[in-house]
Amino acid sequence: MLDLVWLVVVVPLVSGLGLLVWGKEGDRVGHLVGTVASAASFVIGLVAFVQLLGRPEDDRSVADTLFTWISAGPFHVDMAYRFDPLSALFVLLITGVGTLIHVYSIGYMAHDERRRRFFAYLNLFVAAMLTLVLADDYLVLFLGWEGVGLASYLLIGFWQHKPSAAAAAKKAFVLNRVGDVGMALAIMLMFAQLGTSSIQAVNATVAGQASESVATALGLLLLLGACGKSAQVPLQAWLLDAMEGPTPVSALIHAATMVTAGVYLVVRSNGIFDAAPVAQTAVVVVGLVTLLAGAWIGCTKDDIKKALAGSTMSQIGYMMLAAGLGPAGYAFAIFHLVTHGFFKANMFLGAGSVMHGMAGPDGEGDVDMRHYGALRRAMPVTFATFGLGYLAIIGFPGFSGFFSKDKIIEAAFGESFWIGLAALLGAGVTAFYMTRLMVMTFTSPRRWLDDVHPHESPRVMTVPLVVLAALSVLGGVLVLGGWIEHWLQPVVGPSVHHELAVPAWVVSVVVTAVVAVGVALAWVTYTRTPIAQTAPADPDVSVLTRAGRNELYGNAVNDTLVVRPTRHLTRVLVFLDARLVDGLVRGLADRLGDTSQFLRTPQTGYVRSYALSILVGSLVVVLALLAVTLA
Amino acid sequence: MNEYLTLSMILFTIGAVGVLVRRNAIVVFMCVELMLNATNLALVTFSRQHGTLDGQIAAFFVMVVAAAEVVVGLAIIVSIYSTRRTTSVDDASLLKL
Amino acid sequence: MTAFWIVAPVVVVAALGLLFARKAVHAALSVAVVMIGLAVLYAAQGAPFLFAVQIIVYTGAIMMLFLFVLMLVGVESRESLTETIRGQRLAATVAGLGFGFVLVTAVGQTTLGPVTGLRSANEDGNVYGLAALMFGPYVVAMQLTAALLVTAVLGAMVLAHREALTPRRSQADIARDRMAEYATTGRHPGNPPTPGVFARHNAVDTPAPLPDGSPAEDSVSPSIVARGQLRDGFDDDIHVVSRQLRREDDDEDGAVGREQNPRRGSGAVGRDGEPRRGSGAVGREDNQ
Amino acid sequence: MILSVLAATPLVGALVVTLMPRTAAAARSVKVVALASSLVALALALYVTSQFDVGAGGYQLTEQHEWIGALGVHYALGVNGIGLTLVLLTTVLVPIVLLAAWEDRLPASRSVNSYLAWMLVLEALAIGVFCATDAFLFYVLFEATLIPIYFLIGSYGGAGRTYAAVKFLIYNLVGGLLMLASIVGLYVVTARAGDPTYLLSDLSGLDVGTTTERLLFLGFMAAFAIKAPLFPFHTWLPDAAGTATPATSVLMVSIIDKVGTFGMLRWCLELFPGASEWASPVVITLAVVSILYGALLAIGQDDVRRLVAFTSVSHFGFIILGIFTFTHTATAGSTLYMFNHGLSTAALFLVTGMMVARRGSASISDFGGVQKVAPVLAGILLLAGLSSLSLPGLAPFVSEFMVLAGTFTRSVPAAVLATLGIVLAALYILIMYQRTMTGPLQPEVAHLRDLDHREVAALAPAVVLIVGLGFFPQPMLDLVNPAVDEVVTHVGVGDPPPRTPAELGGLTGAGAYVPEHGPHETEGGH
Repeated sequence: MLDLVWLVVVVPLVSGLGLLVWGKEGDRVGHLVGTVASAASFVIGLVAFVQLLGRPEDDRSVADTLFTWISAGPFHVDMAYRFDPLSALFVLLITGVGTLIHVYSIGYMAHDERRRRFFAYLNLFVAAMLTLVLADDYLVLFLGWEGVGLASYLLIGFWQHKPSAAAAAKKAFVLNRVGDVGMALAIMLMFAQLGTSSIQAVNATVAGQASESVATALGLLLLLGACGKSAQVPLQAWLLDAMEGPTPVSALIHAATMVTAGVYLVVRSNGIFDAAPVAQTAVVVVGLVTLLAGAWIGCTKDDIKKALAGSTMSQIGYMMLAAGLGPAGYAFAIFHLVTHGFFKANMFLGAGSVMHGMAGPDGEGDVDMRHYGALRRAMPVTFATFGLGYLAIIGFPGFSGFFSKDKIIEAAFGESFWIGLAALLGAGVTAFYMTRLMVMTFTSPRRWLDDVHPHESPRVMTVPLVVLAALSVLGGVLVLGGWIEHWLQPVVGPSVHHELAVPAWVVSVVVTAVVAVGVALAWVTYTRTPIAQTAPADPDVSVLTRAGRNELYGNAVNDTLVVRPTRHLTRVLVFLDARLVDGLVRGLADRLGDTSQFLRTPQTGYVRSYALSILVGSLVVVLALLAVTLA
Repeated sequence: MNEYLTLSMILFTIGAVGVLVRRNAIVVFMCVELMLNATNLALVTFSRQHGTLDGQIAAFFVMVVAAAEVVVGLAIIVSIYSTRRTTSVDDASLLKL
Repeated sequence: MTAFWIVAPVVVVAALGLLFARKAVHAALSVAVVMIGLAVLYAAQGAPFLFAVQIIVYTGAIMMLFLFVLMLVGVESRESLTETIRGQRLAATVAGLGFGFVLVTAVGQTTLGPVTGLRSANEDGNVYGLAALMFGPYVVAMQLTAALLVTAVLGAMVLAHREALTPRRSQADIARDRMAEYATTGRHPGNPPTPGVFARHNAVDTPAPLPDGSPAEDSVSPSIVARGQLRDGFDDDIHVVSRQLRREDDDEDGAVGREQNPRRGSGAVGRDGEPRRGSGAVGREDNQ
Repeated sequence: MILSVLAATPLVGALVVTLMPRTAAAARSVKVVALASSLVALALALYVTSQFDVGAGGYQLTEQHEWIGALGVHYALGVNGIGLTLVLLTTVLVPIVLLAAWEDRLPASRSVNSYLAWMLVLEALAIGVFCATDAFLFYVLFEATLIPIYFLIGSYGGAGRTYAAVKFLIYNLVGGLLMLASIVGLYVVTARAGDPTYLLSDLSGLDVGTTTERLLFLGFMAAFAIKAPLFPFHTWLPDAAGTATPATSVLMVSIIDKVGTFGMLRWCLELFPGASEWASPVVITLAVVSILYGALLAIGQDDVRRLVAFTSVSHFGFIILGIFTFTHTATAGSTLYMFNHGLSTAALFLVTGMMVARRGSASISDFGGVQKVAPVLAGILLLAGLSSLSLPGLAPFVSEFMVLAGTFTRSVPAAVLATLGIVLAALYILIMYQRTMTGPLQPEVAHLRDLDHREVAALAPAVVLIVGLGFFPQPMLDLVNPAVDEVVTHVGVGDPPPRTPAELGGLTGAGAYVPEHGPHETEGGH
């Protein structure tokens, strides 16, 4: 099966394309085909994973070239894939969570007339994401990278009739493109400096011989790409808008898989980052800033999906931070990525279930948490699974999040006290906003709108929730005995442990304490005073809340610095093109016309004038002849 | 010899000036005829000067061509007159645009 | 040379007439004079055939064509003397004088060799010489001019041709229209009577008498009536005719019928054959 | 001989179409005949490709007859990989265009016969231009292509077509006249050196003085820069494309404008390598400006056809950039880009044309929510748009990336600025898509028909090629590589070797590049 790993990409790809061109007849079974394709991919991935597991440690990497993609002169790119421990984990995550979300979507999208198309896009996404993680060449990775961007664009804008959805989709794509510029430039730099874009060769060479400046440049450019895809500051603005997409999309793409691609990229390019301390520092800074910014936003949003999206930003910030810590953090970054994939997908799907249950008479899901409350009883399964995800994300001891976050904070302290402190603070805030979310949604008194009748979602939606909840709880087993560090060692090298001033368990205790404080604070804040059905107006809330609601003014900054100048520039250029560039052309033509008009004045139309000029002309000729002869 | 040629030149000039100053298309045409005749005179004169008849032949051809020209020209004048009720060449000035 | 000095001034003066004559007919006449003068000069220079051709073609054909067109267009049309194009006359005069001066000077300054003369060329006669050239070296050119002439004729036909804008009216149409007009306006559908037919005078200014002897005024051109040139003394004629008739038949009918018949009675003239015979004889008599 | 036959086939088709009756009843058979002749041309082009020895390189299938002996002018045809690529593009696109133009509404009193005949004439001329190996013949055909386009725009376009047609004609004629001056100059130069000749093979080895070479180069370059079009000589294109029928726009932008970039590659670089290198800083600057300027202006357009025209300005910037960096990667990329841009722009022009024909307006603001009523139309528009913004997996990406990567090795600033173009590309396509296809359904477009089978059939080949060549561009690259290698070697600048070559031994997949023509100097040989 290891030789056929490429099938995990091809199966959903073929299914996706087939579903797209399949006519109306496909509507009846389209969703099933899509789900089966994703499940088949998962099975192939699982079998391959098991086979890989069975191999000796130093042989856990299968690489092959399918065909030569591009070859011209010195430029050579193979359509090559590599199935190694890192990509194997990702394949399982993507196809596993992906399949669950496919199943969930069968129920969630049951009443959408374009469900077949939705599943086609989901399949395409899975294929692109798998291409991304299996690629053995940066350009092939870029292919998947943009492929997931496209799928994300299509899925965010799936409900195209909503202008907000279409705008959000465009925004996501464009901001991703900004990151892609970095990616593309990085690959060009690889070609110029190293003559290849093969991931293995590049990392090996950069780690070995290339100058540090090259490594730094590559690192920073890749980081730019990662920022775009993973919604890290300063390219974070698209993620919250992306919640316009159907909730399964938010769960799969904007929580579990695609947005973590940036982390994958950094970890995959460990050779480059290890050789570029500056770039690593940049990664840490970006991670930290995003961690706190995301948490801040998460605290203020009343839209359940946006609150979760803020949380996603924040958690990816953790991963970035870990990835930026170098060998000390790579494995934990991936570990947190996996556990986050479980519990965040779980919670997003739970949120979708809530929205589904809270749908008003018009069928539109309600996302405002201020209209929720007391859903514990109305939607028990959702509450239970969501609660497990909640415990996982805040890092309740024993749950998966506890292990993964703990490890990262520990590594951060190992790097620097201040970084650790910031990460610790983030954990506290995470506990605060997640508790707030839980309280507002499930436990506080009901604040439902009229005509809303909350009900539990159908089985097809709750089963994936249960599975994901179980994974959220149990995900922590991966770290037992340092398994994940060991497993990833062939890819990211041996894990480095910094000696801390205090024993590791002290850190764990402190983290748990901080989390407890956050939970308590939120509990006190949101249970003591009743929650209003409408949010307090902006002037009535603190500056911090206002900033959080406005997503830390990221859109305003983009607007002021980029969008508006570009718009003005465009207008000016359109004007100049018509007046100056084309004006010169037309002006030249006009001057020629004027000259002709002037030269035309002797043309009176009177035949006698013409005759006169003929006579004068012949007189001149005769005189000239005379002059010539006589001279 | 020179006097014949001089006469020819004078007639030619008179014809040319006539074309320029007269406005009646028919008169203009006559002036053109005058110019042609002036050249004919010159041709006949040169024929005698050189002692060959080629000049006279040329004059003969000029006459034929002039006849053809007159036929067509007068037809044009008549058709212009029938549409515009005028024979003034100045009234037919649409050529400018 | 004498011929030249006699003819040349005439020709020049006639040519100048072309410039200054205000009436186109006068201009045409002066051109004719120039043509004839030139013909004489041709003859004087040993070109008798051209002399003939010049007179026949130019004076006879081309100038006649000009006159025809002049008549067609209107002999009366005079040219306004004010110049419409600013400076045209002055410029034309200056340019013309300059041109003439240059040409005349150039010719005057030129020294031509001894005149060869056409004696040898015209040995077999001028026409023979011309024919030998015309049907010899110049035969192609001659054919071409023939083609040119035919083309010119065709061109003139095309130019003179006018598209029929309305369907052609047949005789039946015309008759129907006339009857319709008669029904509405009462205008007589037949031809107006011709003047002078039954009168003692057959001149255009004499109205035709109706069978009752009264004059039919619409038999005369209205312009004559308007100018007051209608010939009177009609009654005298009646008397004379009556007398003659009485002498032959002793019949007084004419005077009675004149009062009985309406003036515009139709067919009155044709019904009675007698007066026609008489009037014809009388008219002829009267004319002589 | 086969090339002459290939070029003559559409011409014969045009003749037949012209002679057919101009009645409405015969219109269908007229179209069938036109389509059939273009398909025969396509078949012949494929046959030519099969006869072409891909590995051998050089000019093949050549034919040569003396034409004007006194001037050394020959009727000489031949193709190398680059020319063959464009011949293929031409012959592939014309049937697509004819099928898409099946129901074009022509202005009253214009017959479909002459419309199709002009298109076929244009195809024939284009094939001739791409095959000509004689500078004089090339010039004559180059100028002759103006005639069909002039009539196609001026007789069959929309409002303002006369202005656009005249502007197109005069603008391009000016360029052509400058080129004529250089053609005359070539005669003088070759006549002085011996026998006058215009054959590419004789000219490419010509040694002329630096100044002369530069002047001659400028004459050629002016014509090509206007044709391509390169900023600031682009203003005729939006006007022309904004009024022409979509079919005309495709023929003009996808095929005939390629003559500009093709001419740079074949005539400027091969005849005047020194001057090309001398001019490259300016040309590269203008190309980069074109990329960004075209993209920004595309964002600012409301007329969807003008938008597509400006995207082409941007894309031509990429192509020219690739040509004038003289690296193998970029030049091969540019050649491939010509092909890919032809496909992608054709799809974009045709699908927007179908949109415009349905709505009766080309203004973006007159659309909205069309996706709901015409999903297939929207899907193909999106795919064409995505190919225009060079999404990986679609054909233009490969070529665009090769251009950028090849440029990066020679000029980092140019590459970085050009790469910014990909963000702008995303903007202009997605804004257009967002405003026309998404959002609430506008009442004016509520009854828009979706694409019918004929339209889908017309667009399908382009779509399949765009996707297929995105993943498997190698057959095309194999075709162009030997030719590109010759050009690059001729100019003599070449690819700078990587500073720190990666050690590829033992690693799977990546193949090491071994230069076949000896080491290229980092600095040019001139």
